[in-house]
Amino acid sequence: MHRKESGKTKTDMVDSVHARHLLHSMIRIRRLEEKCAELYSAMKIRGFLHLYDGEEAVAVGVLEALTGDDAVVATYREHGHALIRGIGMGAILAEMYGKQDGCSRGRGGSMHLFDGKARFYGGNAIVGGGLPMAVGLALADKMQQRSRVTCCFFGDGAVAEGEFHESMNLAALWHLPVLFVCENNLYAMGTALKYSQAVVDLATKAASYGVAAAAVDGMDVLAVEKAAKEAAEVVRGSGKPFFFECRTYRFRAHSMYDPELYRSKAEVEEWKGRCPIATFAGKMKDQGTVGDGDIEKIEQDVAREIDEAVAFAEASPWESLEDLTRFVYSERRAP
Amino acid sequence: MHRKESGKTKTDMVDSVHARHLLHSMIRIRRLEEKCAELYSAMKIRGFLHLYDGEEAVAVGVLEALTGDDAVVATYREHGHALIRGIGMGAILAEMYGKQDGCSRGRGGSMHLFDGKARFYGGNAIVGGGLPMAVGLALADKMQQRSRVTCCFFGDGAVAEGEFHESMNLAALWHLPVLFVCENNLYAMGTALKYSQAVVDLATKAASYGVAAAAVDGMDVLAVEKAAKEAAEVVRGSGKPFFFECRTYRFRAHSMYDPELYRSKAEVEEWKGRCPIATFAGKMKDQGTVGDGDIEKIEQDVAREIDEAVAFAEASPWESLEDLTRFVYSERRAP
Amino acid sequence: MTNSDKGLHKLTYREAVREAIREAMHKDERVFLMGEDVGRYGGCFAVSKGLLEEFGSERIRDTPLSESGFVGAGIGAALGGMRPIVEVMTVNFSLLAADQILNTAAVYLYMSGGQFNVPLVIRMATGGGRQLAAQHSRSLEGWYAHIPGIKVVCPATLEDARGMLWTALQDPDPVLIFENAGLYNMEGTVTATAGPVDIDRARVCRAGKDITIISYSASLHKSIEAAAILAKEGIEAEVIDLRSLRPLDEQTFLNSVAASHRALIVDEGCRSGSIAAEIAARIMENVFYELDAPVARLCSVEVPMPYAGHLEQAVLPQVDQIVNLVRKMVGADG
Amino acid sequence: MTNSDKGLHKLTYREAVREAIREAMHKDERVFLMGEDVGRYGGCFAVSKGLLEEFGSERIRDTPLSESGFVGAGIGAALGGMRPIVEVMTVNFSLLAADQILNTAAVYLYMSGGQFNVPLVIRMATGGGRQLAAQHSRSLEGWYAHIPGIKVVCPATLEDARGMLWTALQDPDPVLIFENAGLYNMEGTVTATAGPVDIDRARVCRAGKDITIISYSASLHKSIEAAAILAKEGIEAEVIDLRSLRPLDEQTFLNSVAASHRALIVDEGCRSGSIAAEIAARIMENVFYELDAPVARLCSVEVPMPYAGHLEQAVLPQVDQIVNLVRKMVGADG
Ligand SMILES: Cc1ncc(C[n+]2csc(CCOP(=O)(O)OP(=O)(O)O)c2C)c(N)n1
Ligand SMILES: Cc1ncc(C[n+]2csc(CCOP(=O)(O)OP(=O)(O)O)c2C)c(N)n1
Ligand SMILES: [Mg+2]
Ligand SMILES: [Mg+2]
Repeated sequence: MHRKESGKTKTDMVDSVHARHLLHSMIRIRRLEEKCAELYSAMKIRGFLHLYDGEEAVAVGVLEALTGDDAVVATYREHGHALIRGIGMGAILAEMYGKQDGCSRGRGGSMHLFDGKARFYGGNAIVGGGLPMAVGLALADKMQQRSRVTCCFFGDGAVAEGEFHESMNLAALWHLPVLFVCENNLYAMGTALKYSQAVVDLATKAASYGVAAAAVDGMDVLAVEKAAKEAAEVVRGSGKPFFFECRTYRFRAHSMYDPELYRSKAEVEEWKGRCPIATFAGKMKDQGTVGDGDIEKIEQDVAREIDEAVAFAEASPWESLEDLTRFVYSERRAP
Repeated sequence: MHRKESGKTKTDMVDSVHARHLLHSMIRIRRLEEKCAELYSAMKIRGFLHLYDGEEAVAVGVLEALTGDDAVVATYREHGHALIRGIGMGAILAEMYGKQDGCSRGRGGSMHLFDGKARFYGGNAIVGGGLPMAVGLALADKMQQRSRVTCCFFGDGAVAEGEFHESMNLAALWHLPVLFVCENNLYAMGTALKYSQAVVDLATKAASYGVAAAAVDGMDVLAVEKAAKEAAEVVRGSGKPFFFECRTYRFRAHSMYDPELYRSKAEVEEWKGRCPIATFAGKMKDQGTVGDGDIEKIEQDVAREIDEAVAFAEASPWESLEDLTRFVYSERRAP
Repeated sequence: MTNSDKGLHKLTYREAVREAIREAMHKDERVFLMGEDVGRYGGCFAVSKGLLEEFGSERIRDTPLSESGFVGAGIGAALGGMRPIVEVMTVNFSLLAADQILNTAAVYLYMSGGQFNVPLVIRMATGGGRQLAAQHSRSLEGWYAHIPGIKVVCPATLEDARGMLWTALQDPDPVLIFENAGLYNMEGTVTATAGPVDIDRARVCRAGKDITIISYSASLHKSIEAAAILAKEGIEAEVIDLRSLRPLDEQTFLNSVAASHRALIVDEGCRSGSIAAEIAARIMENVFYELDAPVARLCSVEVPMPYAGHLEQAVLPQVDQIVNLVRKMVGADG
Repeated sequence: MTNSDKGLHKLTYREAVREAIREAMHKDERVFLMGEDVGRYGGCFAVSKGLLEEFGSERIRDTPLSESGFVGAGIGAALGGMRPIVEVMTVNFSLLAADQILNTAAVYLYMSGGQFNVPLVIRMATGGGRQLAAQHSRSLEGWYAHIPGIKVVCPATLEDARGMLWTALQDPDPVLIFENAGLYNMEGTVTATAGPVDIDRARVCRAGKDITIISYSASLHKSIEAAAILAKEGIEAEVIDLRSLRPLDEQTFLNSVAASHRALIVDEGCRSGSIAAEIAARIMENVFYELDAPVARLCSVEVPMPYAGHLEQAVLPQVDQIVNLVRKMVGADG
């Protein structure tokens, strides 16, 4: 099935099964986000909603580099990460509905998806707030002699927070296996990177902590995957942190309230031209690795998955008011 | 008077008046600190007391680079800075006594010396806490088109705080005239630099903010003065920040409570051999720039100054209890 | 842009805050606004929309995500002779700057023996009710009011949204202004001459002899609504808007309670250790013998704020709860 | 090092905390201590002196000055299966970690719908009285007690200093332990078997029928001293040690006040919005009709802490003030 063309670089040599898998993953995210936007308009989803369109190659590529034992810490723009990490779409949508079958039992919403079994530590909506946690998860692994990676996603905006600095230093100083993944989409809300960083080449930040670093085109899923696997190997092999910058772009507004005054339509269109899904699909089709039929099937599967997820969310019951104060504290004593 | 010897480097070419001035300044600090230690044992001074012995060349050298218009932000180890900046020794000691004539009216103590006229903004005892303030003072200068420098002292320990990172970035991003002076005495309380920083060459931190930097032997007052003047010129000329690391050592314990378990006597002795006062005095004597008589006179002057300061502090009244709540808020409304 | 030369002036709370900022910027060139996304984005809640175009990026200053850094820079700028308005997007994020607020801004004047006052205004959005969950829904204005050295004000009305800013800027000491985000869309009118207001005094919004309802910010409006319902039943509630939580103008509510003999405090903060507790304690300390019933508190249920709408509404004080509580209290021995 | 096989055991509060840490480290290898200068320096207040030698630098972990970073790392380590004891040198510096404590530790279990509990213990020194001035003398335990999702305990006695740590470590949720630095040198005895204590219940330290004095931490000892003086005058004060400020065991003090009909709360926190206000409010809400006099509070004067000794002592509650207040209250209509 998989045709190897001469002259292709190594990253391009991907077999059809894997290509379809990557495409499927990215399309699942994209369609889910589209559905979320729709459900937001329908007022089924409320609160803040931060969509990931355009950045799919980052979550998909990076998460390919992890095993089930590894931990993931993400931000409020985490639907994609949660989904690819294995949280069911139904549980994700039910969460955004605020329903009992939501992956956070309706208490978290879009910004706070969690899953213990997937070692998915949220869904953190304080910018930079997840970084120290990732350091601690890695510290626990180190102290318990477990060889696991903690992968921490954060935005370009988070780099300005003091917690970025403290976390990088701690992870480097203590030799902790953290894969720091900076999703550099060039904006923190409406603040372009150049207005938030004196030095905009973020990967260079790692040097002052003695941390290995790499930057990658975050619109190219194969490039992300390859570099992430290398980075994860460094972390796994050395037990030390790695700073991994993915250069990407969000196609949509920051959240549903954002009138996007801070960037031009032309800029957005230009980046949309680099859509990670379309680009990858196009390339794979050119190579003959996937066909139109494959893509059609993926779309159908995803459409069905989404329909089922919506139905699941719709059908899920509301948490009883009697349980309002449940989980403020744990129900049992002995840890 | 001032003999220029051939073969001397430029920093060694200092005239006698200036040499005596520097020596006088450093000796004033040293003798004041010794008196403080004595008064602490006599329980005239209470609370925390952080002495500066061994680091005199830093405050003296750096403050030579400032004008009266510039601002100074310092830490809790700031007696020397306050003194050299022009706060009277009497007002400083009275402050440590907790008396009304203290430079902070007895409300601050050793860690919180202040003086409006000297533009001496404390006396800040939250490690790293003064850095954002320095950024703001410089911002005010910039916005009001004043060409002044804000000089901010902080320790090696402060570099690990998030506020260091945020402040460096803000100053660099906004082009603010801050002279960041890192007093690297190799320890933060009992934590050696290597246990607090993944990369111990602190001056390299500046690169990730695009900030100019220099490191200097902080035990050599002439070297500090020269480099500080150059640094201050860069700040003044460019309106941009500068990171200036002074490598020094504190001869005494961190505070009066510290049993110094974390470093060897031998290490301390070795550094004491590099005493900035003895070294400089020796060199100046060798060169014939100052004589034994000069030094004797300085010591006498300083001894008298200290006696007068102690007498002043002793004689100063206690703040009345009726004024306990004064200065929680300002007494007037219109700013 | 404004119609300030005409008599009454219709606008939203958001616009009232914006006009206050504009006016202050025009009146005093030392004033500037700094915070995350105040400029190019147009303000997280659109409060500062248009101001960048009017005043430029030096005075409408977008900051990086560095709460401690830019709040501290605000302190420094205030010390350096400017009159900064620092916007912390929401009170939740102010926790990253808690050290600067408490350990520097609040203590600088005192520690320096009266030498260095900090004329800094910090504005923050506060409050729950918009399904933003635990990390975005705190009401911490009462909590901050515990700290000596700062002032804490809570504009509930358009007049106050319009007027408190200038008063705060005239204050030589740090003032925290809490704007409940749920109020930004509230519409109303202010007089064209709306100007500085006294922020030291509470205000009796509605007179009544049967009970005193003490509130502020968003819950003030629920209290007023409840009072209207109660009035139809013949229960006359006096409603007080605290306006400032620090200093707390106790005289106004003590006088009222001394006359009505009953008090209910409505507060969106979590109950334990709330400003409502402080008010209850002061009432007891000062007019205990005037009380016909124990002072009651209606506060938020003590949970991290849940996302689901029905759960969130169950956390926050509601009009019907106020009505029921008052009915019970007044009925008790009235 | 210890004589724990003998019956009674003489030691200081500092040693009691140290023994608690040692024991926990021996009993459970997931336990480790992390904080500034806990290791090589020997602990800022010498609490952890000797532990580095005994347990090594992995488990007695010196941290850089990065409060937010290492408190957050404590949260992560707890989530990762460890049982960290994070030492924040003093409560003043905890403000740098306020975001991690409030916005992560306190809400994680709830936000995750019960999935992720955070078994983290944070120890901090608190309190004034040692002439350390405004940035080093805060008493914020009552302030933290406002926050749902965390527990706040204040060991006042050697038993509690010895016992509360293990109980806190057994708790699946974040527990903040506040050690008043003025108590570290306090000497006393504990039984060799001193072990975990119940941290959910207040304790009646001294029985008395005329008034209830409610206190905790350092001011408990002042209250007990005052009660002894009052006893000589025939006034029998019941003294209650709250021990835990969140959850607050109200039943113990409500029962006492219902019997004594008078209450005084002694608290080193600043008065406005203090835990003392909360207690006063609860007393009113629950046993109003049992009260013979308004509940009184003796708190710290609301100033940033001054350095000068005489000023500082004037800020803090004092024994003679307690005595005088009680005399007045009991005399009032007793
Ligand atoms: C500490 C903090 N400050 C401010 C905010 C409000 N806020 C939410 S997202 C955001 C921008 C973050 O940008 P970035 O880190 O680049 O992530 P992106 O949204 O681009 O994925 C801001 C300012 C917040 N949530 N937390
Ligand atoms: C935020 C904060 N954390 C902890 C402390 C306690 N503390 C006071 S000084 C100090 C060490 C600071 O070291 P460094 O910055 O190198 O300055 P040095 O004392 O060596 O001059 C520490 C940990 C503090 N004052 N502030
Ligand atoms: Mg971004
Ligand atoms: Mg140092």
